[in-house]
Amino acid sequence: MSAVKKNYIVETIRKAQLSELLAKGKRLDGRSLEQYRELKIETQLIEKANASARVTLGNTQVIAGVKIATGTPFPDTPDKGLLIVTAEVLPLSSPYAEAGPPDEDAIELARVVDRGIRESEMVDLTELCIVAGKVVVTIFVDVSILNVDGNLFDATSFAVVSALKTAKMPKYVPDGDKAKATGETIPVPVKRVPVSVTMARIGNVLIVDPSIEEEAVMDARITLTTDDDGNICAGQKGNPSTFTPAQVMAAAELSTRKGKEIRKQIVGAAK
Amino acid sequence: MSAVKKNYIVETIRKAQLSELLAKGKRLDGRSLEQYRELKIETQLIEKANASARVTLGNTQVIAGVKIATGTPFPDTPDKGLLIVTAEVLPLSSPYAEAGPPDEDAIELARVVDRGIRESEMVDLTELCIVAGKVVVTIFVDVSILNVDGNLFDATSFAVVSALKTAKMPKYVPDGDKAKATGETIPVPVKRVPVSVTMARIGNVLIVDPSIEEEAVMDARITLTTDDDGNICAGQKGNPSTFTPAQVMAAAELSTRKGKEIRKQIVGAAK
Amino acid sequence: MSAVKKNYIVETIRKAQLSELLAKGKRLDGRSLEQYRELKIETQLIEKANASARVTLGNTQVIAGVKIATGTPFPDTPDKGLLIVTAEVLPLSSPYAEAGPPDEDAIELARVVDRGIRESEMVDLTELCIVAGKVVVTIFVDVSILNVDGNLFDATSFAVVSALKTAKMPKYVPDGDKAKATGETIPVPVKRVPVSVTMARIGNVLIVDPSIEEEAVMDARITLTTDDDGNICAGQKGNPSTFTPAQVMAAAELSTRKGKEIRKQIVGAAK
Amino acid sequence: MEAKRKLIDDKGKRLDGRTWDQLRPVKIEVGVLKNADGSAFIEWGKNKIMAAVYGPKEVHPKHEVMPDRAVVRCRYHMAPFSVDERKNPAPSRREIEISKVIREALEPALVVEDYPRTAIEIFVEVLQSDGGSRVAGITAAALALADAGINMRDLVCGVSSGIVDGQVVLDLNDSEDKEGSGDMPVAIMPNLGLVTLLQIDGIYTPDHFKKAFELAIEGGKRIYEMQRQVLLQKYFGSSPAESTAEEQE
Amino acid sequence: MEAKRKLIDDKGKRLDGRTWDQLRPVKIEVGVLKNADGSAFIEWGKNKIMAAVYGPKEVHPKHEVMPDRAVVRCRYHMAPFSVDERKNPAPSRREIEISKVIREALEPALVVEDYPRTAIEIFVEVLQSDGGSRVAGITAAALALADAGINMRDLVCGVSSGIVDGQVVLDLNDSEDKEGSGDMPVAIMPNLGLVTLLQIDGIYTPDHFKKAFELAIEGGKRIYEMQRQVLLQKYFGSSPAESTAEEQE
Amino acid sequence: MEAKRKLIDDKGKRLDGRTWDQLRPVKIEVGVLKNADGSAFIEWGKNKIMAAVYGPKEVHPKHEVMPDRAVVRCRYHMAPFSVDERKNPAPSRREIEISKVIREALEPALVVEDYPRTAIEIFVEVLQSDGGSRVAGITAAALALADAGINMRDLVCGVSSGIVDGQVVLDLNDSEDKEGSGDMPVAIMPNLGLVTLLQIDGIYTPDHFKKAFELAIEGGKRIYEMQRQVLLQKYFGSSPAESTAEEQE
Repeated sequence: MSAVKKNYIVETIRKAQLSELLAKGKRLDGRSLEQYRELKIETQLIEKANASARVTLGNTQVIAGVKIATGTPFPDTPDKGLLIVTAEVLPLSSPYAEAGPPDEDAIELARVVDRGIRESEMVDLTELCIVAGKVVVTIFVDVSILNVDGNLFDATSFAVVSALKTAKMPKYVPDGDKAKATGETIPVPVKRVPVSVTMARIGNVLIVDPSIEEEAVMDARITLTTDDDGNICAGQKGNPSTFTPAQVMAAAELSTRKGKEIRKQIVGAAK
Repeated sequence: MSAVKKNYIVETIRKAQLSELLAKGKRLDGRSLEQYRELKIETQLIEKANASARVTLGNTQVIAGVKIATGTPFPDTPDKGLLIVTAEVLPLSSPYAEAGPPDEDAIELARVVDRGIRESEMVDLTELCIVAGKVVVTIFVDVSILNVDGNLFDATSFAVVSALKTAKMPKYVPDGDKAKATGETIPVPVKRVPVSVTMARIGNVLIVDPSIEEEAVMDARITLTTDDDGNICAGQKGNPSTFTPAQVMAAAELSTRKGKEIRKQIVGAAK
Repeated sequence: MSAVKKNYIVETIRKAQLSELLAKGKRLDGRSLEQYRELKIETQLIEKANASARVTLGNTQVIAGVKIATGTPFPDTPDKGLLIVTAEVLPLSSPYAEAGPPDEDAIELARVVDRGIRESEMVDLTELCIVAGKVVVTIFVDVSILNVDGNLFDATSFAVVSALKTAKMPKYVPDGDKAKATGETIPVPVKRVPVSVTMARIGNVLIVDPSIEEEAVMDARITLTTDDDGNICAGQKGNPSTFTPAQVMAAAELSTRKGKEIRKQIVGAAK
Repeated sequence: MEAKRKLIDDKGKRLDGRTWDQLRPVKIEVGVLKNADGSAFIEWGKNKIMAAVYGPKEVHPKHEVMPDRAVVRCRYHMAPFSVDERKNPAPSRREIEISKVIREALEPALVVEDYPRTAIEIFVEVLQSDGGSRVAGITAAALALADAGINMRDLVCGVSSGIVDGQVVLDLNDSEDKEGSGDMPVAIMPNLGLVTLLQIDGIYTPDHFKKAFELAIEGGKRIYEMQRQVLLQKYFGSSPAESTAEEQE
Repeated sequence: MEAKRKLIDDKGKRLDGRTWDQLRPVKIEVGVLKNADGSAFIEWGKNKIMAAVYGPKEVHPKHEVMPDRAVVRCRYHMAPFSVDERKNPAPSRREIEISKVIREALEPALVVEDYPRTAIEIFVEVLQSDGGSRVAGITAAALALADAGINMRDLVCGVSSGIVDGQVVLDLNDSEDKEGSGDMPVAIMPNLGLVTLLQIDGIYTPDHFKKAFELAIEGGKRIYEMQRQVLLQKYFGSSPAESTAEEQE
Repeated sequence: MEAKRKLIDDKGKRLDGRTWDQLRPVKIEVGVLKNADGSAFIEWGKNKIMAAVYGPKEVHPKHEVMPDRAVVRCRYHMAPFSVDERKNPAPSRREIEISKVIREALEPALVVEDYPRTAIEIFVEVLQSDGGSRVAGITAAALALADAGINMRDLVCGVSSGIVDGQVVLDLNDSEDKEGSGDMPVAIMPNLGLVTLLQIDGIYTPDHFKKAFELAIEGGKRIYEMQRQVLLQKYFGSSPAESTAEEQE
């Protein structure tokens, strides 16, 4: 994020040190190349939200809150509810973060996480239709980044998915052209559990879950989201650098593999 | 306001000079500690507004205009009209004021004045309901600060209260779910006359109606608003400094006493 | 526009050189005082728009696009459609243009062009009324400035007028309080062809269609728009300088004369 | 749709009783704000406008400094309560354009070369708006500049002319501006005989154009006479500082 | 329109079972964020608030540097999911005002002269909001400042009092704040006996005012005792870093 | 709700008559804007996109200067009339994200070390939008960079592939993008064989993913051939400057 300020000399030294280690299959913090940092998922912290989840990934800490209301559908999808994901890198999360409207990094973060969820068809938006073209259920998932320590993409995605998986919403029925709440509460119609896996290329080596030190020296980044069936449903290459086609295919395979492991943890936490 | 730029050396000398005077119960401009500057209130200057008032307090000059229309009530107060107070410290009012959206000082000013009026229940908002939950009377009171010379809080409050006290509005009756103007004009339902009294602590001395020179060196500020019955209905401590509990209690007593005097002047001007 | 950055020394030399030439009735690029640069008008480039026109005036290049929809009329003109002109000086158009909301130059540009069209009654806005007070046709004409080389006022105006002259819109009929499209397409009701003529005063000489070099040294600018009958229907003096009354009258005569020539070209291009 | 009402009656009287070439009442006070370096308050018809000037003063931001002259800035702004429907306090596109044309109307009169590396800031605050607020604002701002002691080549004064019920008239009020068929605000430097602001709206035959333009210039000179009186009374007069000029026709 | 519900029952119990002078449960952790120089997380009733401090650090923009002291900045912000209706993430006028009063409540405790030419930045992020979020935020932020090692004259702690069903009560929750007739947040430097924040809403007779003000000060001292325990446990205690203080009454 | 229409017919023809691996018509002109240091105009299907480059130029604001390389900036923007419903001219979140990925797709090709302490600015203005506007923009912008004489390691070219009616297809148009089940824009440096942009939307089995990715790379190489022809004709050809390449399949 904007929360990473570059210092070229330190970076060059760091990168040499890191590359040496990586050549031996090791990382600064002792992890293997394909190992995530410790992942902790806590749900139902915010009673006033329809759902919430705090994700701690190493020292990266984010919290997602879900708010559900009724709204008007988009004209080109009159029979679908709305799902809106936002992310704010709070100024308390890093010495380099600044208050103000989201910058391009925060916008990319929210949009990539949103696409992973939307394209996987995690939430059946047609079940959120109350009166086609008139009123639908609107789900806001807002994420506050509390501490930046690398890999905000995955931490944010895990928080959003975990929150949605536990979210309850009022049951609405049509009342003419409007919505009426029945008083009942039902789960949000979750069909799948997409998992975001972010990888960094440093030299010729691909690692998962880059820490902030690794992000500072990485060449390129790739985030791939996979669904329960091992399909790829969203992806984004980042950073002003490149991948070989073979690296992309390796990343695809790696994301599917790691995705399976993490999905179990998310599903476990959402119980 | 932002309109006060600090110069430390000048300030220190000024403060010493002022403190010496204050110890003798005197002020730079010859006033006693509990004395306001000359207060002038003119109403009905702006024919296109539903009411208006220009307040001159020493060299501080502000003008308030009232505009009344119909609007939609807030969901949590479906049977109450809306009263919205804004303040703009115009760039022509001071060499330090700048054009642009209101800064934290202007926002605090408008909100403190607004609370004084709202909490005193000066205007009976339930009488502004036309059709509950659908349409209510909306009263905008916008204040333009024309010349900054200290104690904007009181000058602004006096202008808003004086304008509201003289405001006339169209009479509306329900017409289905909408409002229909009958053509008649009625007064805004004013029940009380809240009076804001702003005091400054300089050293151990409490003074009322600080001038801009006094504001530049004051330690802490407190604004207390009292109603016709001598109750305190709003208050705000300002500045990065402190009061002893005894000073707060003294300020409460002083605000009630000065409030009575000024109320007479406001009521007189509104005739 | 903001796209002109001044360099005083270069300007002074340039101005001396230019004034010498102008005294002989000549211009830097070989034109006569009352001669426009080559004008090229292309229409129907943007299939997704209701109309479009690209105008090339020397090296100045602008493109206008028309979008038509239904909207709500203004309360004080319930029986008139809306016509909204905007202009954006794209950052790719000049080394001095900057991305961001329109500055005072871009706002003046759009408003002067808009007035030329509105005041000439080019489009009969009453024919755009569908249900008085409820729903009317709204015409947006957005202009993107692609290359700045002087006289944006005329290039923009020619593009807007040419686009409107070729614009087709859906036919709407009332459907209760709403609009229903019949499926037919009809021309926008164009009644006149206003032509903007911009002149610059450099010393005592009046020239038409100033290039960017001429704008950099000109004293004052005047834009006059005339209609098919030779009436003046809009005007704007620009730049912090002056005209004598006689110069204004000469400009009025010149604008009518040049307006006739250019009107033929616009009408020709719109066929 | 509905028939337009007549704005000039059979006897040539306008809605407010004026003849075609008569100005509305004008009242001007100079030096009305304490903090500003110069200020003036004008009431012109229903217009109530405060103008103030700060400067010459330091330029912020620094990169806008001009080495050989003063930077001139201008803000024309309408109070939320100045018009019939409450106005959003944020500057509209109209206010931004008018700020620019007012600046360009006043700057020719300022000897900006006398104040290199400084800024001169002009504020025009419309407390109540009627027809012709921009020319009223220019008229007041020119006095505020003089009151601030800025070196000037001439005063600047202005008035609108226009077309109402097919006739050329002077100094349109709000209804005439909105319901008439042409509005032409003009500002001049009266002693130098130069036009510093000209805007034209509406449809003018060449003949109407000439007549309206000349009428506005002539009217501007009458406004100048009032400006002159106000300054004389303020700086040399026996009457108090808040001396006023009321038009007598 | 509709009859107001009773907020205090016949036995003097409030909706959440508390007596008139009882605090809601409070739980505090210090040092919870890795990047911040100091941080604290407070749960107070349903309030869940994260406070963090960065500084002393370089001042940006440079022209805001103060030669003889630190600049203190504060941002109070509510997460979109922190309230019943989703909140727009852009700062509201209310958040801007509260940011200011929190800064002015904390700054008196900071020895800003010890840090010339630097900035101290205080962030209060409300993850869930209940009555009294500003005093809870001040209480947490004071601990974050201490955790950051900033020199302080005293801690700052706060609590609201108010009027509910005609009675003076301590520490209003959300319903009491909204449905009650008075809310008075107060912050103090407990050892110095000085008031650093005071806001008053509602209608207070002189007698009620005195009683409510004194109750808030007395309640503030109880909050201070919890702050002290948390710091003791964090820096000298045997219990782990995330030691907490739970109120026992 | 409603049944989806078929996007590929029984004979394997797409709505616009293309086969699964066929590109839409592409037409490119280089050097079309006078002020820009480099420019290119591309028509690709219904896309009409202007790209322009300014630089190397001075960096503003100064604190963004990089001592050992050029700063690269990029703005992707859509004209209000470029889409079916008029678009607000302010940059949307989508445009901000695409500006970033385009910059990151082009920067690897630039020898930024050759231009320390400067800025290179890339503008992509979509005058009419169709499927694949970001890859069309990258293709045009790479030519504008070459036209500006910026040192480059390779050109950059791009094309989308995707899934339509369960089949992998090349170069989705607007309907295929919106109604299909997957869209994968890819940009490459064709001579170096490196991927500089990759975005994936939709659901891809591992097999579909491989096939679509390889198809996009192969398609990119065909786009590169057109870029090469345009540059050859522009700089060495006998045909006029506005030489064009029209795809022949």
